[in-house]
Amino acid sequence: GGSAQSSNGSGQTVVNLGYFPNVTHAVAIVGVARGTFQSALGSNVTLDTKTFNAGPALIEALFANQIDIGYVGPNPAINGYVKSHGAALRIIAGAASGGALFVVRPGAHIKTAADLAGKKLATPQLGGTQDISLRYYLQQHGLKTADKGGNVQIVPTDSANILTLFKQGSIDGAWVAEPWGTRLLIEGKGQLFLDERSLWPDGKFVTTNVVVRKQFMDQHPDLVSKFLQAHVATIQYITSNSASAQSIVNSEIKRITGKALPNTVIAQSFTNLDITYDPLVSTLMSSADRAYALGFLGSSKPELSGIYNLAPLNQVLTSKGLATVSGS
Amino acid sequence: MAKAIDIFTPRVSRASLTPWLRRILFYAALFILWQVIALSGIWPDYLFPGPFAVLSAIIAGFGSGLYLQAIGVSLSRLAIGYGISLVVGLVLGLLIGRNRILEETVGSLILGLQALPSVCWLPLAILWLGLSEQAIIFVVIMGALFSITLGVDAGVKNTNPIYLKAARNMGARNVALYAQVILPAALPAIINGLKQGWTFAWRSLMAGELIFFTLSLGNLLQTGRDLNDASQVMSVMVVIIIIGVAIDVLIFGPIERSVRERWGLNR
Amino acid sequence: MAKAIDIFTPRVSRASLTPWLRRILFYAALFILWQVIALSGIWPDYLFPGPFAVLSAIIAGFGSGLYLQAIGVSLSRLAIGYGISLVVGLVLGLLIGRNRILEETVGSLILGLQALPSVCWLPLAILWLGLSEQAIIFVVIMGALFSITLGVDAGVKNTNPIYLKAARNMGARNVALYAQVILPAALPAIINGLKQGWTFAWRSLMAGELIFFTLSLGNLLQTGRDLNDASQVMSVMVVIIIIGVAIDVLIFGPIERSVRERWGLNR
Amino acid sequence: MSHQVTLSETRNESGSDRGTGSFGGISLQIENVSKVFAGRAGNVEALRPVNLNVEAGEFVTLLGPSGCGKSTLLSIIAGLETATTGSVMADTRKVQGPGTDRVLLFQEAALFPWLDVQHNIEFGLRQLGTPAGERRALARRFLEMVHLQGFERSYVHQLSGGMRQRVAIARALAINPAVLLMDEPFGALDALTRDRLHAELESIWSSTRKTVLFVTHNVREAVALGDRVLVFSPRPGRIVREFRINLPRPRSLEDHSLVDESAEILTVLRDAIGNDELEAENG
Amino acid sequence: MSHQVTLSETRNESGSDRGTGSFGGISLQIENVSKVFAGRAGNVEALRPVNLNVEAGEFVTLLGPSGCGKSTLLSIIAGLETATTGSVMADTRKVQGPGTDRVLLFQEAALFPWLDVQHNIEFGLRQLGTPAGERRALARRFLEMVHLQGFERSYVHQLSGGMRQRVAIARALAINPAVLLMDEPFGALDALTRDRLHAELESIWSSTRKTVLFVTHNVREAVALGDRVLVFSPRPGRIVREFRINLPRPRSLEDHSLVDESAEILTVLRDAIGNDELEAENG
Ligand SMILES: Nc1ncnc2c1ncn2[C@@H]1O[C@H](COP(=O)(O)OP(=O)(O)OP(=O)(O)O)[C@@H](O)[C@H]1O
Ligand SMILES: Nc1ncnc2c1ncn2[C@@H]1O[C@H](COP(=O)(O)OP(=O)(O)OP(=O)(O)O)[C@@H](O)[C@H]1O
Ligand SMILES: [Mg+2]
Ligand SMILES: [Mg+2]
Repeated sequence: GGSAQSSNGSGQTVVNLGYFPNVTHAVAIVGVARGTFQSALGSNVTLDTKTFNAGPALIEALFANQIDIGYVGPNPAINGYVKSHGAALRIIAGAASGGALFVVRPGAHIKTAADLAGKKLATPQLGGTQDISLRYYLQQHGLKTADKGGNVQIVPTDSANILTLFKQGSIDGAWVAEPWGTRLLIEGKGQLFLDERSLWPDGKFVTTNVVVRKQFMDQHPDLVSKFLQAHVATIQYITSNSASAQSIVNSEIKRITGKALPNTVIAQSFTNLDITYDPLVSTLMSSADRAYALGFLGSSKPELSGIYNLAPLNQVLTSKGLATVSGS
Repeated sequence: MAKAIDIFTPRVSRASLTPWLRRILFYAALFILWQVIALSGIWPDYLFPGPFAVLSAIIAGFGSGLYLQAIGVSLSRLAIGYGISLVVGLVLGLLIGRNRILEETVGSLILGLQALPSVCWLPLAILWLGLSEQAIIFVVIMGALFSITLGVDAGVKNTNPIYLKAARNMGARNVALYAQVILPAALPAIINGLKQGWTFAWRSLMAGELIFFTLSLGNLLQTGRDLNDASQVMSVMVVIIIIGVAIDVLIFGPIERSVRERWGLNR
Repeated sequence: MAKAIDIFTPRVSRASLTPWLRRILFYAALFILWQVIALSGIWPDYLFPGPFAVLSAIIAGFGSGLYLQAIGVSLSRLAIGYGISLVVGLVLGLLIGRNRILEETVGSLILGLQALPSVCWLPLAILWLGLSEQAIIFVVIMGALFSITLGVDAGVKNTNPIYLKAARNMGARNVALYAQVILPAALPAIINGLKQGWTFAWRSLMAGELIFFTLSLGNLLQTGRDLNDASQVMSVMVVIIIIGVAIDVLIFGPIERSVRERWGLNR
Repeated sequence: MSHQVTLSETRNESGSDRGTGSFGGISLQIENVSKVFAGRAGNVEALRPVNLNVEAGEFVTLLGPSGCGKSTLLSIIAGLETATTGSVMADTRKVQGPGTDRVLLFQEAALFPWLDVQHNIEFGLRQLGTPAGERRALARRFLEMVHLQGFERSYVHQLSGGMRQRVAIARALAINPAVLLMDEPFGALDALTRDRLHAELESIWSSTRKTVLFVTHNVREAVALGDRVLVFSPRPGRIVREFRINLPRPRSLEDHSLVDESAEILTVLRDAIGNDELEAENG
Repeated sequence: MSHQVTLSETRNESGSDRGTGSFGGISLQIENVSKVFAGRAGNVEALRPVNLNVEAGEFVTLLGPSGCGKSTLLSIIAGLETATTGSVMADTRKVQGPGTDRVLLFQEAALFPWLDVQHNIEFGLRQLGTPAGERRALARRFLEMVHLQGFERSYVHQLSGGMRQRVAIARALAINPAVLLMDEPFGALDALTRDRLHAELESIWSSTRKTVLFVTHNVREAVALGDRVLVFSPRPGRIVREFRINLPRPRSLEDHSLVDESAEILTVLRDAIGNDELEAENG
């Protein structure tokens, strides 16, 4: 593997990139597959990629100087920032928005929020993005969860289990991220209750961020800029070549995991998702606020003001003649 | 004939103090070493927290009542799952150890089954038992059962055949033969199988408790990982180790010592 | 004196055929049972695939070269990790088994350490060894090492002390004492420790291979789970079980038999 | 083979109906029993076909060189080892496995290390379903017989070699079987203890009329205890001579006619072994 | 205590410098050695303080009732068991642990089940660093001595009781120690084999002048082999009588003066034990 100090024996600088073989990480997948990152970084830089199946593992590796740049969801990014007291990482861009669906079982007869009373609902992880969204949504609609004395039961269990339970009829609905939302709809024959995008202003909320190891950013600001150029270029490519991007994503998933997803799942997931470099700062902040209000982020409100460093991104955007993104 | 037993020399009870002293010194040394490494700053504290950070996490965990509750939940699952594994594993091991046909068929599968990671059993647990306590306990059983079976089987097979001959010669048969001869003859070896099974049970419990979220050590550990909270991960690790050491000192240790005492294996 | 050895009766080689027949019948019966359950429709096939679905997943896996490659990668990690655990575990177990101070200090920790699930070691593996093969192997070692140590320790402690006395009486000391007496005397019991360690190594490997994605059995299993692909999960399970059975039949079985033959423990 | 097997045909072939009382011995018919052990590098022939009829209530002692198959023969009679050829009939039933009518007192004491002395002695009684109180009383009686009072709660490793042998004797006698198969039971005992146990054994035997097969290396012991003394050849073992001992009981080891008879048997024994060796060296 | 310990003070107290040759025996001074075993329900006093000086090259035989502490004493001299009180000096050095100058032949054969007969015999030689070829030759010689040719590759469980004992004898003799501590080595052997091994042992002893301590229950054996015969009391063991045997060697077990001497010792033995018991019953 690549080494911490980003330099291998032959004087080559190494950039360690981490991401998941997952549709929400389409930018990383396509950028790597098309060689966009490598060519932007230049020939005296080696791009070393590592793929993970969960955010905490990626943050762990970043903490251990094994990852320089990574694609992760907002929750692991916040945790990494908070736990390291701001020392370990910065968010430097967004990568995806949306892609979270609340799917219900037809037999459960859930038409309105009020119908959720007395139901059993699943989320992929206690205190995770979808879990917070569901709990906030219930709160907004005057429903109480079982652990707070109410009658809505929330079962946090991993996404694969959710699909099994959904098929079995053991749960009435689930708030999950892509591609699981689509799989619940297709394989689980579920009904879309709501697309989380409908709850956010402009239908946008952050799903994937680009984080960078703080130390790496301080040492190699130039490489970070070059990487972001490629990042933005890849996003432009995906938005204008959706079909080929989808097939690249699926063949990369197959290459990495040994197993491709059904093309329909990929295609439908893509429509539920927006690929964007905008980190949608305000949505991350309000999601964090909600999590805190629900009692998930500890006893004192986390200080997240320094988590972003969007200057390099805005520089790149400016140089490309694009609108800059907002830091708040 | 003179009386066989007298009280010629006083029993030495002082000797049992030194081991404890040594143990305490050892753990103190470990603690200090840990602290030195933590202070050296080789690794940032959010990756490798020092003992005081972990200690305060433990104290906070117990203070809030969270840990005690989690330990209670986890230990009770462990007790049920391990208890069932113990009984079934003993019977299965005794049978496989003595019956050639069972050995050649079921016995040949055991090593392969035991090698399966707990995650393999999760989907089946959910399928068969739903999101329930039973599903978690099922995973614990699938973790410990075959390990105990392996241990009992080996213990039975390695027993000196003279005991069996002597017992059959004196009319021991069937259940009596198993309960009064095969089992006690293999006991010193079986205890090791029980210890191995115990550690398997723990590991499987930690996997099984991830089937769905309930307050438990498995989920505290997982939450710690999910939140990249190294102190919480380490504090759960320390709790598991302490429970392991306590079980060894309070249960397995005395049983081993008393068995070895009988057999004359204690030095 | 008459010659001690003659060839009065022919050796029976036919006897070794029947066990195989029994085994084949047993596995055939399992296969049929599985198929019957699958066909009965109690559980939908996407949750509980039948043997043919799994078989075709296996054939597809091997056909694409994926499985063979993954097995190669996983087995080589296992071999290295288990090999290291074996050597270190043997030495550690022998020392703890014989040295009271080591037993009271390090020995008291072993059961607790072995109970720690592999996920606990993942962060430390990454911290100390990076995202590397070594990190995965480290996890395997932390899985198998203490199990082997436990087994060796128990084997040593349960050895009849007369052998040790006889050996010391004849001048055996230090390394010779360990290599020529303590180890072979405990061997029948140690082999069980090695089997337990082997299954721990597998389970830990499956966890360790999740540190990062590489083509391996661990990731095939995880991918199967992540994709809710029951046939893939089961096909990896079957592969693991087959490897386990093969190792038992090809390696542990013959060693056990030859050791028991010497000791006169075979019935 | 220069020495013919000279079995004196004085047996009561129909003696199997005798001793049907709860204590009485039973007859044994050993027909053509041979034993070959399969080994790694070939087979070891332990017993050449042995034919032997033992009357119910008879006391037969077995003498023979080390390794000639005496223990193997007792094991086969006990049903713990299967014969390569031939069969053993106990009373009128074929021996298929162990039974409490035939109890073997092993050459090595074979006590259970997980039980204390008391429970070792009680073991056989427990299998027979003897009530606990009676078991305890019986165990106490036999413990006293072998002079081990005070060691009830000791474990095997806390006993001396001779003490272990005595516990094993007590354990076997407590079962009170019809046939006692004793493999060098007094080998590790001092002269005095042995004398006493000779007397005890003889009194038990004379009052219960058990059938006893008794292996020993002590020729005078064989003569003192046996109705018949059988002498085995070196391995592969077969019976080369048989002596009927008609001395009056109780016999003393120091008795002159006993010493003379013993000396005679010893000569035969030496001769048999010596000749056999010569043969082996020549052939 | 009515019987006084009547040790005849005929020892050569300064004999420890004798026999410094490579084969020669060494002297042993056993001073005040006692042993108490701590048990579950109390302690067992195995040996009352024993005092005994053995000259270099002396052959001392030990007689005593079962369980009187003979094996315990040999173990202490071998350095395998620690004395509760007292000390043992071998030559001029205090015994602190086992050493190849003193080899104990255990009462139970204590062979290694994981080694075949050949390697069992070679074990001690291997520890001494004897080259493989020489080891093999020596093992072969001692195997022949105990008449076990052909069983080189057999494992322990494939041997009869007497054969095991003989392998153990070969294993101990192969080491060729200065002091041989033999615990009932011939107990499970037939008369003939025993006679032969007596002769072998005596010839080894007379050519190498080893110091031998030899435990037996056979009084005539004790007299036939020993320069001195020590008689122990019942447990707790102490030396109650000592006999110096001045019969010419080689001695035969059937020799008349030997038989007479044996009878005398037997009487003493009986007396000692009997009286002791009487005391226990009265006290
Ligand atoms: N399990 C076995 N496997 C192979 N050979 C065996 C086995 N048991 C006994 N033998 C062989 O059979 C022969 C007879 O053994 P057995 O124990 O019957 O002799 P024995 O007459 O009782 O001798 P001893 O007086 O020394 O006890 C010996 O040569 C021995 O090596
Ligand atoms: N490890 C032990 N623990 C407790 N008591 C023991 C132990 N070893 C021996 N003893 C006791 O010490 C006494 C002497 O035993 P020892 O073996 O020395 O007798 P011995 O003279 O060799 O007898 P034998 O002629 O029967 O072999 C016995 O009463 C025995 O019970
Ligand atoms: Mg025998
Ligand atoms: Mg003894």
